[in-house]
Amino acid sequence: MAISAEKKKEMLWTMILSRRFEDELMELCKIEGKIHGMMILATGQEAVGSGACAALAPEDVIITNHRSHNHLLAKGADAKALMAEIFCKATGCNKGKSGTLHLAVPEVNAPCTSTVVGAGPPIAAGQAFAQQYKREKRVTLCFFGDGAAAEGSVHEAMNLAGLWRLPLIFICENNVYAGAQRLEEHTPVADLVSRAAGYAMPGVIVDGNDALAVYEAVATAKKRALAGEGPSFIECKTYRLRGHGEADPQLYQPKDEISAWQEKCPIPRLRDTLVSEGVITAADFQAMEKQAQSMVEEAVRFAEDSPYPSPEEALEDVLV
Amino acid sequence: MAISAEKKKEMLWTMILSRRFEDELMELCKIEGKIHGMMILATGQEAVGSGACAALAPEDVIITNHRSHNHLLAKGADAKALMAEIFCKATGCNKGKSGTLHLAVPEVNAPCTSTVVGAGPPIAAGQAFAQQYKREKRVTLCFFGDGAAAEGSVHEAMNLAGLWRLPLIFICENNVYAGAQRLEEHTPVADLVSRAAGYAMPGVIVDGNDALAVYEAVATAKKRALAGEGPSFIECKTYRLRGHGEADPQLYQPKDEISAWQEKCPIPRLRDTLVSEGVITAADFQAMEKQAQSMVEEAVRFAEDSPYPSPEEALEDVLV
Amino acid sequence: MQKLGMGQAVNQALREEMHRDPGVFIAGEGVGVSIHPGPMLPTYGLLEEFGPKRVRDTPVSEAAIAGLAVGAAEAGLRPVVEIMFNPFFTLASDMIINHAAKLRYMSGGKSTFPLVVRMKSGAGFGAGSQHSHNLEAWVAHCPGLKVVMPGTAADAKGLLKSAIRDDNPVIFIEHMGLYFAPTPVPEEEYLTPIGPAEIKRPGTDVTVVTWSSMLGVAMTAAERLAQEGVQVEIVDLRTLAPLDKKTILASVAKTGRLVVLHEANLTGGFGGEIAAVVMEEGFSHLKAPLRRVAAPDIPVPVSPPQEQFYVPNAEQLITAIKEIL
Amino acid sequence: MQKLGMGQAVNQALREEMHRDPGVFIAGEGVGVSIHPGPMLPTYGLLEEFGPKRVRDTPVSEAAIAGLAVGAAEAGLRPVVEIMFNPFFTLASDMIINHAAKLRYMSGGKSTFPLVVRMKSGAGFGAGSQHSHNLEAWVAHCPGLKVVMPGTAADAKGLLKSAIRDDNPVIFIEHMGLYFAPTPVPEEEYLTPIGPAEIKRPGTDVTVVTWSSMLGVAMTAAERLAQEGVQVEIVDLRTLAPLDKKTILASVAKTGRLVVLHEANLTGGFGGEIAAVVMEEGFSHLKAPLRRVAAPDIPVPVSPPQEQFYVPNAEQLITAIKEIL
Ligand SMILES: Cc1ncc(C[n+]2csc(CCOP(=O)(O)OP(=O)(O)O)c2C)c(N)n1
Ligand SMILES: Cc1ncc(C[n+]2csc(CCOP(=O)(O)OP(=O)(O)O)c2C)c(N)n1
Ligand SMILES: [Mg+2]
Ligand SMILES: [Mg+2]
Repeated sequence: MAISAEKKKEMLWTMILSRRFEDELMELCKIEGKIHGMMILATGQEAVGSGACAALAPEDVIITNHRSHNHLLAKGADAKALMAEIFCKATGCNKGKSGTLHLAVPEVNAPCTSTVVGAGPPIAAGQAFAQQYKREKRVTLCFFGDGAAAEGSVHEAMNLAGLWRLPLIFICENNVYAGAQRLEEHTPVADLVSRAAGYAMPGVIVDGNDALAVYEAVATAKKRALAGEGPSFIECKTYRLRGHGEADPQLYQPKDEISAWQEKCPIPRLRDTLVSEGVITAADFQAMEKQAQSMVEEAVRFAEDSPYPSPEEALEDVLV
Repeated sequence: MAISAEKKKEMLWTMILSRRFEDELMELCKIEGKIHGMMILATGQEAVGSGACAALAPEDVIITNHRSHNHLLAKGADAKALMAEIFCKATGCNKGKSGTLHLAVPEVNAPCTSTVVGAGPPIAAGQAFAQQYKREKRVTLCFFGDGAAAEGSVHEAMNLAGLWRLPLIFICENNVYAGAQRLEEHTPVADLVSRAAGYAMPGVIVDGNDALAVYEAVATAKKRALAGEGPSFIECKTYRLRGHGEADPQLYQPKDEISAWQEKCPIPRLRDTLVSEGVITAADFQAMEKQAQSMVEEAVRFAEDSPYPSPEEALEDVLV
Repeated sequence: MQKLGMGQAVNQALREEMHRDPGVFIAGEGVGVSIHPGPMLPTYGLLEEFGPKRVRDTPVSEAAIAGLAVGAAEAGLRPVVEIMFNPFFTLASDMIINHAAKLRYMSGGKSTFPLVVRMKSGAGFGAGSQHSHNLEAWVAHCPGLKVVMPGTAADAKGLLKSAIRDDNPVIFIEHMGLYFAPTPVPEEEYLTPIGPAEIKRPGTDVTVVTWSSMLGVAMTAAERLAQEGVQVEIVDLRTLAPLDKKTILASVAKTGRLVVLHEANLTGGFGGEIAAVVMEEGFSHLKAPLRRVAAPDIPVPVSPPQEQFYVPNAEQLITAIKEIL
Repeated sequence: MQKLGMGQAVNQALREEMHRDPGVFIAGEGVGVSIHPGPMLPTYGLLEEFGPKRVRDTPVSEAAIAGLAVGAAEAGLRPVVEIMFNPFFTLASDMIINHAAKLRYMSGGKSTFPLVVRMKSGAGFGAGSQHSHNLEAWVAHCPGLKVVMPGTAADAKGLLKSAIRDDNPVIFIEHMGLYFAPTPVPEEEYLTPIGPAEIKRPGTDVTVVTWSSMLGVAMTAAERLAQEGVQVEIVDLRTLAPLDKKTILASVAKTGRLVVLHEANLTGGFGGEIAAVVMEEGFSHLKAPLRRVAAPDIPVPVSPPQEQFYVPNAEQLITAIKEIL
């Protein structure tokens, strides 16, 4: 599959941006009282969200989970509105009502985030159902983790999607851990894609640190979905370089495992490929990093300067 | 696998008994006010429960579902106590508190029946866990339907059982229908056993109208479980000859499909095999039918003669 | 006026709304092809009329059914999904409680979830506590949901039509005991608003607040007591959330006496909420202690004499009323 | 006396009971190896002490975790399973409500289900409404369950030990806000019985009925009011089911005034049950209207000023009390 230079640059850009965005969040978390709640980051996994979203059109829908920042930035969410929301400010994309964990960005067709592990797939099935019902030419893509694969809801959704041939792409982001439990401590299979056959859908394993490979798999799955052939299951093998959340000391992650995966970091990897292909120069990369830096700085400034919502506004937005 | 003549006769006997028992229930349902609640029968599927339970020891545990009579009789439950319970009488095995749908017969290691579709497997996992924990030499077998396979709980239980190598046998009784929905209307796969690989357990398809085949599959699975190798998945292909419940006019079941499966009825089939093998004579079979007839008559008499529990006793048995 | 069972009334509401709005679809286990193809039942004939695109039989997967509703509603459709029996709500409850009810809030008001979850409830069918367990108190305790429990066929029709047009998630609980008793339903189109309770019988001596099938029990008791000169005022809530405090309080202000009647288990039932509201805002009007008439705190038993014992009846209500007169 | 946070008290209870009875095991997501390996947390160090046979990290499968408990309990073990946060109870609720609570009844008393489900609850952590949502009213409405919500570390320890020894399913809800504030816990072994409420502060002017972390709010308010000469009696329920009506009624008989304080949403909260019980059985003692102080009817918001607004506080309680004095 020929991927355009533009798409390749887009992937690299959203990876750089989300890395910078999240590195900044990690720093901010160290400052007492800056950021409220648990901070869950996708450091090292950016190729999944960036590769997948690059293969989607703006009108395609994503449903994401607790580890959402990269997915949302890759889908085109505004960094300022996200940052302000993560700061729980009134100018956040959800008026401070979601915080970092439940970001809803319907304007880029990322209508909701659930932190209930495994809850995304049934909702994604509903979105894909609506697309099919309205005969739209768009698809839904759902991110979920290796841990989530153990939730019954995921299977119910896979069965429904397979049965009704919904235009739905299941992306299992297998980052080796579900909380502190390693894959082999929460499931007896090495490859979660082994579940796909049980729902009559194709399943592929891709190197989740290779954005181009993720892109290709998603593009293939999307074509299939649009052709009315139904859902696909893509297992992206990747690794959570940081702890589950910012406060996790990662005691259970072997140090050499972490460093081995650091070597496989998806950002330098795509950079090197694009440089060697002549798609970008080393200077272009530096410029992208700089741009990300300034965007994130601006976002933080915006967030910090914004007011909190008033306490009483908490009473709003419950019912229409 | 050599199956003893005794075991073969046991299977035939429990099939004859449960057919007679349930045929009688169907007749009783036609009499206004005799029997309370929905009557769910396993007519045509008896080879599954009878074959499976014959391969178990008394100390092995079964967890059954709404279509339980055959499973329980095959496990050795007392016909009188069951019948009285189905009549909701005080002498029933659960004092009239379960009725036909929730029969609990711990004395034969059939400790509970759930009519919540898909609820059996997680409970069975708990039973198997206890067996493993206590290092007992026994196993748990869980019956569930093709429809139940779509419930998330079933998958959670399969994952847990596979992960912990629990001594658990999953028997999926695929009788082509879940309520009024045919298999192809509730799942995209023809064989539910295709799910087993996703939980690292062996899966086999057996002719669910062949008691001997069911027996062999369960015996193999039990050996595996006792060897500490974990769970197995057995899909028994069979057919629901009657409607879902006694009031279902079966409008959605093609007439010729029903009659084709009537031809494959498991009882004459096993009878013919055993007669041709010289294990029984035609006269033995008639004697067994007669014995079943008198046992069921006695059970009905016992049930009819028994009193209802008092209203106030409804207040008992909530807490210990 | 036509006389319909509540199942037929629900059926008319579904049919009318599906004709009106192509975005309305129904989904659930056996909502199309059913093991009980009876014309008294809510989804009878809809598959034939609207086809399998809009009448979707689903696998036995309550979480997926509810998730389907949540996702499709956000995407602009108007799902009306069925959870077969109230106790199976447990299996759908994460999708309803943590998602349908909360995702709008967490989006800061950006998203809407116009969905209806229909559930059958009620004891009396010998089906036991895994099929019969009234859990309206669960949903009425959850901000972000509306909860409707009609006591008549006419209310069921008008309220379901309103529920389908409502932009919020609505839990719509039907009592199976009302499916088979035809009562008058207007022929012309009408909507019954979600929210207002209705005084189903005016009276001066005691207020009975009730909902769903217990309305009939209350009416029977009221008629009998009328013969003894006691005038019972019956407030049929119809909607538990939002709760029509005004009508309840006005009635108690008039009668000074309150009895709450519901089929759900006594302890922790929604009757407590009614009691609290009156004790907070109508205390000065109260002339006598509260009485609650509800099921005992046991699972629904199966045996006929015990199941009958479980369901609150007119005698119990009459006794309770007399205790506080 | 030792001073422990509630997490440590729970930890001691688990440790002691696991030593006492080899049939006790714990299971849940991260109960062994945890992303938060802190000594203030309930299951800290148990894996090291008891090994992986008895301290079972599970997949992320709440229904299976609860089903494991149901099956293993019937088979004679004493499972203590953890559902990480109260809102995830939804996912386990079928196993608990339709099985743990009902299977004994439906067996006619033949089977027992001696299991404990531990859950963390409480707002205040910026985690949002999918992690913070107090649903004790759900379980307290379900016959066949006991429901425990301690407000102090000492009660948590003694009640959890009783829960583990109880032959019934017990829902044990811990408030995370109490994990980190050390309070006195007796050194010697003790059991706190499930059932009895405790008067945590005697008083004569008004009764405050509360539970879990709101006990601290009530104590603060009572101290402040004492300075103004108002003597608040605080009834700490500790156990919601079975409910200790006697202690509540005796207190109201003395004070004539009732305020109920809980963190869960106001409408449909368990406060209604308290109100109803008092209105039924203590009406003649009541001198003033009820007040309930509870969270507003909204999902738990995330933004700090809004989350703070959500959680009931001493000022609100003081205002409520003064309104009815
Ligand atoms: C239903 C539910 N159970 C438990 C949790 C707590 N929890 C949050 S993230 C997580 C692990 C999820 O692992 P995985 O799906 O692999 O995603 P990852 O964190 O690795 O991205 C758990 C158990 C939750 N949020 N929801
Ligand atoms: C959770 C739940 N959902 C729905 C039902 C209603 N119901 C009872 S049996 C049944 C069909 C089950 O089909 P299957 O598992 O194939 O078993 P079979 O009836 O064919 O033996 C359904 C949907 C139920 N009892 N429980
Ligand atoms: Mg993971
Ligand atoms: Mg079936």
